Amino acid sequence: MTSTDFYYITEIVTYICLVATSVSLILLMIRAIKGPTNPDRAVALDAIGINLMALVGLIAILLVTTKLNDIVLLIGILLFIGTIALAKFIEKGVIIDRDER
Amino acid sequence: MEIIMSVVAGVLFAAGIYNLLQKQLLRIVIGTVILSNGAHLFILTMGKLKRGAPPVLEYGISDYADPLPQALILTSIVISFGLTSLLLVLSYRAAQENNTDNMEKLRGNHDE
Amino acid sequence: MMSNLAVLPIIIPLVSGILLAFFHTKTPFVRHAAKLLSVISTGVAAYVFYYVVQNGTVTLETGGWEAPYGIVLVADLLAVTLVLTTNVIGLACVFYAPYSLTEQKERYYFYTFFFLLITGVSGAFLTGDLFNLFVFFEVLLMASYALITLGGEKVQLRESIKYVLVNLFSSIVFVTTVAFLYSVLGTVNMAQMAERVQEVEQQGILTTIGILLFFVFATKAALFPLYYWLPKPYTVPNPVVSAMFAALLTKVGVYSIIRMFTLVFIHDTTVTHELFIWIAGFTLVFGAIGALSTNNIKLVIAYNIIPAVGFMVMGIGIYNKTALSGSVYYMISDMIIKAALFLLAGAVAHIVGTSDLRKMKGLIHQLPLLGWLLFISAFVLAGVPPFSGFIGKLMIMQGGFADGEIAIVIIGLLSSLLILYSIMKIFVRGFWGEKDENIVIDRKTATALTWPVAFLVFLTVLLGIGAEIFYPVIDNISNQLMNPEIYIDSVFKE
Amino acid sequence: MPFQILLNILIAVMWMFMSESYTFSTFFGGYLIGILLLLVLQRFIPDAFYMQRVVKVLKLMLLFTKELILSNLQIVKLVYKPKLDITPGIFALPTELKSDWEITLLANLISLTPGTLSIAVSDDNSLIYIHAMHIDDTQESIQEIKDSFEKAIMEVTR
Amino acid sequence: MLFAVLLPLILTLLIPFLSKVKDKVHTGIFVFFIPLGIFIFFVRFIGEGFSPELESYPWIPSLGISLDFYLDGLSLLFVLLISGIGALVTLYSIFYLHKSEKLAHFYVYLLLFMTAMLGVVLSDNVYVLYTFWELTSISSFLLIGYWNHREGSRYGAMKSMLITVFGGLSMLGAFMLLHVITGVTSVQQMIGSVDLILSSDYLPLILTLLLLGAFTKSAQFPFHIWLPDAMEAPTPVSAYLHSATMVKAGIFLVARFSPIFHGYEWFFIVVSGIGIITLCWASYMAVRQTDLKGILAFSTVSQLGMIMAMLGFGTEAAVFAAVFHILNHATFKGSLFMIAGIIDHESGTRDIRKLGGLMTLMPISATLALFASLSMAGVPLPFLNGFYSKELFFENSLHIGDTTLLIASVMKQAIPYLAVFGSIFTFVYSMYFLFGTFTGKQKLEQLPKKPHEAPIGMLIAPAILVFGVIFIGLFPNLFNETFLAHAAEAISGVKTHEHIVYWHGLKPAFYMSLIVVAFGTILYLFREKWWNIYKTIPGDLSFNRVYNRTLKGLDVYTSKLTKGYMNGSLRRYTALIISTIFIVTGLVMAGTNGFTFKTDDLAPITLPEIFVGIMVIAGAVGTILAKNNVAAIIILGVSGYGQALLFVFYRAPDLALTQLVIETITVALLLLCFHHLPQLSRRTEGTGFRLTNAVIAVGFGTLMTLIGISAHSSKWFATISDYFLETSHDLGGGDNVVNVILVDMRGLDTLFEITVLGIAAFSIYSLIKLRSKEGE
Amino acid sequence: MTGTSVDIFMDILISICLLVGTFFIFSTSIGLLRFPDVYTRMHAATKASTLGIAGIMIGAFLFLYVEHGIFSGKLILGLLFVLLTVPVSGHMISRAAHRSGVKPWGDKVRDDYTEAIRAKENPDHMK
Ligand code: NA
Ligand code: NA
Repeated sequence: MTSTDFYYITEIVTYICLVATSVSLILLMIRAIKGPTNPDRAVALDAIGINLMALVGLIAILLVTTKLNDIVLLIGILLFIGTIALAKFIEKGVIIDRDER
Repeated sequence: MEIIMSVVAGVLFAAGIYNLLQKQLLRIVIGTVILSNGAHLFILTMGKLKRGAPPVLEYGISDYADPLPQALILTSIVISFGLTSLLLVLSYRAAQENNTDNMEKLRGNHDE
Repeated sequence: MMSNLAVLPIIIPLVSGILLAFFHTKTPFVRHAAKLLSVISTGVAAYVFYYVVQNGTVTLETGGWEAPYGIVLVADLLAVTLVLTTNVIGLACVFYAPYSLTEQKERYYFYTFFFLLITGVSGAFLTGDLFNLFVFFEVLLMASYALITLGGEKVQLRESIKYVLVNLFSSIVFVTTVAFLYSVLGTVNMAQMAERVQEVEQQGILTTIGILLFFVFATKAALFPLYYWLPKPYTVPNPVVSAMFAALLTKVGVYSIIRMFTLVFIHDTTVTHELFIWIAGFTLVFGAIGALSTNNIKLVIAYNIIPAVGFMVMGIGIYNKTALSGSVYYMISDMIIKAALFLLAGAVAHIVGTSDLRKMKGLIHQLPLLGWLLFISAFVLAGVPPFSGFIGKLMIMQGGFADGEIAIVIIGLLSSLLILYSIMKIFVRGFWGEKDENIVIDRKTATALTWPVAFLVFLTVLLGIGAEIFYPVIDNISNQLMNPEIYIDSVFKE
Repeated sequence: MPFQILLNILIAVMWMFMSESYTFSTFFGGYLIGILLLLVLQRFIPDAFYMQRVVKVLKLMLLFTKELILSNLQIVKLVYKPKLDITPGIFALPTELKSDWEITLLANLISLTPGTLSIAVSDDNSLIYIHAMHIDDTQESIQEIKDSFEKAIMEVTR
Repeated sequence: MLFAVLLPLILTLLIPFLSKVKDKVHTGIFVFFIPLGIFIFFVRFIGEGFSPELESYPWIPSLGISLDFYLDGLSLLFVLLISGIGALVTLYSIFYLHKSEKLAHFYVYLLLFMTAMLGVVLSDNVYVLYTFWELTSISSFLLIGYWNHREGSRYGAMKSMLITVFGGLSMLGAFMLLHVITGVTSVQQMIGSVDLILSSDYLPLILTLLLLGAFTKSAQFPFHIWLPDAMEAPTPVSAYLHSATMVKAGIFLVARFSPIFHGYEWFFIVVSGIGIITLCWASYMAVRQTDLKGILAFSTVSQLGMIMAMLGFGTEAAVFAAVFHILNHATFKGSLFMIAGIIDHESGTRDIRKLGGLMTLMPISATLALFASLSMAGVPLPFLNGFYSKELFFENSLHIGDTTLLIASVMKQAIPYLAVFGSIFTFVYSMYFLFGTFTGKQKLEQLPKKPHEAPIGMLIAPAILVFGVIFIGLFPNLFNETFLAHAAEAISGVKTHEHIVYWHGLKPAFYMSLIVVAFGTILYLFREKWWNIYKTIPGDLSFNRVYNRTLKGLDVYTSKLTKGYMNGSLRRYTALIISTIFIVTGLVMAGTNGFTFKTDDLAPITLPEIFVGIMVIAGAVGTILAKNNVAAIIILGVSGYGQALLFVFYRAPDLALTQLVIETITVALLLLCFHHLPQLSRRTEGTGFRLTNAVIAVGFGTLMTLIGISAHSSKWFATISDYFLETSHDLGGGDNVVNVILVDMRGLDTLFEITVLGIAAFSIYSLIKLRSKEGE
Repeated sequence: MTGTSVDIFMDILISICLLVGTFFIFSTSIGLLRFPDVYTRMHAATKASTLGIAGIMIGAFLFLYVEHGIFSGKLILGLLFVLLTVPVSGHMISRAAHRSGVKPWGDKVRDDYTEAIRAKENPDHMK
């Protein structure tokens, strides 16, 4: 085995990870849609953000580029700001915003 | 892949339109956001997808993705954002003044 | 002819708008500055018009990037004519505005929005790039959103939201269509599109995209059955805003239809242009019916926009030189007269305090000049000679008869009658009759509001009686429209 | 301490200027040099050398990493256990920590440790409400947290 | 001639100054000299050696519109009528209208009308003819609405305007068709191209459109309904426009175009048919009127019908008779109108039921009325011009040319009987008018004013006209050669030498006249016995009612229809707009085989992107399923993030960055805006609602997908992007091509994109800051 | 060549990092789906995802650095940021959930927090 073969193995592994992560993304999507409460969705959003970061990292491996690093960082920042804002909003929104009827 | 992305964009259009046809202002605004997402996806798809590197020139690489659709989308995204913001504030004010966020109640009289 | 002149009609109002934003709190200054800037802008537009008449189409490759790669501005005769008309109407509106608007609205950037609207409209006329056309559409639409909501009254907010949403939708379809065209033709430059369309063998998809694009413009132009959004929202903002909208916005739609369907999509006119004729027919009928349906004078005028557009599109659908000349002539005439009518209806509503026809009578005793201007306008609209409306309609209908499109011409004639009736109703019910002593007239305001209207109406009379003076220009325009290679050559010369 | 950090960064930036290279690695190198300089000049600086505290922070981080891995494993175990083997509940943890900083840190650390998740802090900062996967082990958890994290934080901050 | 036509127009500009002196001098006195001058100018053309003249001035030559004035016998006849009667009417008006009225308006309108009418009869260019034609309608509208504080005036003005402009527009249609077919705009040149016209497929259409113009203007059945209501105009106007001149414009039009159509049998059928029906119906209806001017109005309609019918007969003799009657009608009807005006002026009413026995109080008027009425009735007396033309009418009704069509032959048989029928009622209403006013019992107590004879000045004009009645009656052949024959020649193309005699011998026409007198007398005497018939005919079937209902219907139904679909519902509007685009574009796509599908140039399909695509879709659809707003917003954000990820996949990092930022801000804004608004409406959509939404949405989405796929499958050209990649570094000075495109190559886009943002910002600011008072 | 063995070692290391990270990320999702209420889900989200993101970020960092000599500090920065913020986010959301009235799942629920709030709102019914 040469390193090139291993290089391909890395690529295959990356690809597998990519697929798994995108599947996981869909699972989270289900949670985001199903809720049933908005905090549930916020949690899902949080996790989706993490998954997005992971995906971009994986794509960066596949494309062998650093041009996506900004995106990773940005997602991290936005995710934090977004979650905090969302949490604040949910907390202050006195109405219990449940789905039942 | 372009076929699939066309379908995705089409579904975005459908979902956007469905929301556009709702009664509640918020849903309508959401509809416009989805619609513009669909449009942007279409623009991207209409260049060729996934060929070459990101269009940032680098020594030794000669194959790049089509930069023009990206530039057009960037322009369009920014414009859409401006529109959405205005629309949001407008809906907020309209709902506030008329004391309803139900567009079906915002019909008005023919002759007034 | 390559010259920076092509960009001036866009830049001057843009700079004006930005400048005026800085001084927005100094209302008296801004008012006068706006008038001055408007005069300058009109002067420049007139010069560019003159220059193009003398020297032929002027193009400008912006940023020095050669066409079709960069954005090219194409000041052909049609574009500069419309730009000039736009500025002239703007001139009338800017003199009308101070008397019609509250100082509050003037303070909140009215003049900025006003100039940016003109920027967008001029840009839309001048650009030779389809995506750039989209951008200019957005500029003018955004300015129009700003103007239509300015003031934030209950009804205004309610109606403008409909206006915004429908236009937003059509903008989204617009940009998507640009993408489709880019995919098929590999370019967004209109001249190159025109060239390439000629070389295409399988044209079905082009026709389809063309129709989609047509609907985008048809929504803006308020054609049947897409005009629903227009009438009501046009009555809610200040009349000066309505006047600008009526004169300019729908016409940008019509202009775009003319441009795209004489330059690019001329490969299958049996489908496209025949469809236009049908649509024009329904537009004429339903628009005229709408105009008869109400007692709100502003709404009557607003509905009248629709059949006028029907006429223009009828000319495009007939697609011969005579009819196109007619469409262009009618468009110019209609821009002016619609602005005049909205200013007029606005003046009446402002002075009387209502736009409900049932609450007016005998106004001729107090507002004789306005009354007679309305009277003349009715005939301009109906296309009665010797006013400008006649010349346009005559050429359109002659073109129609020449091509055997009998039914549409007859519909056109009948709708003219209904249009006349709708305006005459205002004259007879509102202006004739016993003097209403309850109405107290502020002479100064009334006079100030009347002159811009008189100016515009005078122009339409001039356009009619002096048609021979303007005809060579129109003839030249339709000649260019019927021969797209002239446009293409002016973009890719030498 | 902030003064020292600032100084350190300044040194790093100076280093970048001097070596005319503006990359992260140059900065990093400059920073190391700064630490060295500060170490040498320790006694001229009124405050205690901040690296000492950094070491404590590192210790805390190590602890935290260990707990993190453990908690990750635990939660994965719960996730894949065919039967949902949890008895969740909320309990209150009394804490001696006072400043907002400390409390926040503690709350965050709690969240990253196995089976617990901080939900809220009482208004007087004396209690941290914690959601536990196994409410039955409450007492254990409290003790664990107090022994490990609370102590470690106090070491860093006091 | 141009000067003659424009003279009245020029004077209108002076009227405002002239009317300044109205306290001293009646404005009408200045005006009087205009028609008089024109009359004198043209009267010198009368003579045996007259030959047509053409005068041309360019106006809009590019469109074939030029001021061509053509003076032939026909136009001469009309010019003299217009100026002659015009002068008399002006004279009459000086006494009729008091100085306190708005005389400036009145005379401006009147002069406008004179110009218009002269223009109509003199123009050889069809478009100029049309211009003047509409101007007659407009000035007529203004004159009818002269006393516009009266409801009736406004109603009558609008009615006449609508009907005559309708006719005008359809006439314009005919003109345009003629222009397109012949390529010329001159009537005389069109007559030269008669073969082209007669062989055109559009011939029936042209005839219909042209005749609609003529019939509406000349108040032919069933368009006659505007004329009685036009009687709201001041009496001089009725005498002038609505009896002597404007209503004859339709006659003129038919006459003018007769040379083109007279070989076309349908011309005969329609023109004669409508003419004779008009004659019968209007004369029948005239008897029912109670207003003096109403009787005269219907009388005018019926006389116009008679002239029209004769033009339709088309024989040279009939045409001559028509011309002769145009002249005669102007004399007796003009004078009768003026007398009706005098009665109104002096007694304060025109209601014949309140009038009676005025002969003793107004002897001169009564005498004038006597002659004029008897002439109108066609009483066989040798000094009444009306008798001569009536006799010619009967004569010609018996000698209609050969016919080939069945319907034409049937008509040919029926016309003489109808002619007699109409004439009987003509006789009846003439007697009714005359005796009802001047004889019988005086009912002075019912009159607003105490009647007495009119001032002498007011009597001059009718007296002159009655003098004309008698003069022509005594010398019926005086103008034949010099004047009428030229007119007839212009119509029929043949110079006719008709010699009019009082006694023809015992010919059918004579018996017809006898029958008319006999039956007319009987019907008049026993009128009370049969008047009830009007309750069944026309009964409810009045054409006025049709008109009123139509207008009412226009008001009501346009309103109903428009309110029906323009209901202000945004949902309705967008649904309709989107469905239309979907259906039509879909049909076009299907019809042009627009769908193409090629798979040879596609990127490989990879799973992660599909999953992310599914996520984006799920998010978009999820916003619909989400029951609460916050959920919808969150899900929207997720979908937008997914989209950003797609951008990452497809090598668009800049896009992804922008998308992420903007999506986040959008979500935040959405939350913010709707946080401040309580959730007011609960969602209560039914299945139908959702189904409609779904159908439209899915339809449009599918369409866009299909077009997208086809567009992608139809990449026929190299894109211009290659150029950007090649030149970005060297010419654009940057390696990030997207950035170079944005800031340099398409910098204009970016500049205005920023402008859009700027406007949005200012607008948002003013939306938030500037609030109306009413909201608070 | 020694370089090769180092490369192979690095490749394996990277692959392990990625796989481990992905495993934890995937587990997060499963947890989010499986767990019964927002608090328990929060456990999954705050815990498993940290290790997950760490695995992938480190993997990506190593890959770019080792294989291609690209030093992408932003990846590490992003990772650190996430490690710092995830628990904060979790805390914020669960507090919000609790305050907006989401009840914890379970048969025999002990909920000190709710009781404390109740006690504060109605001092009379204090235990
Ligand atoms: Na528009
Ligand atoms: Na055609």
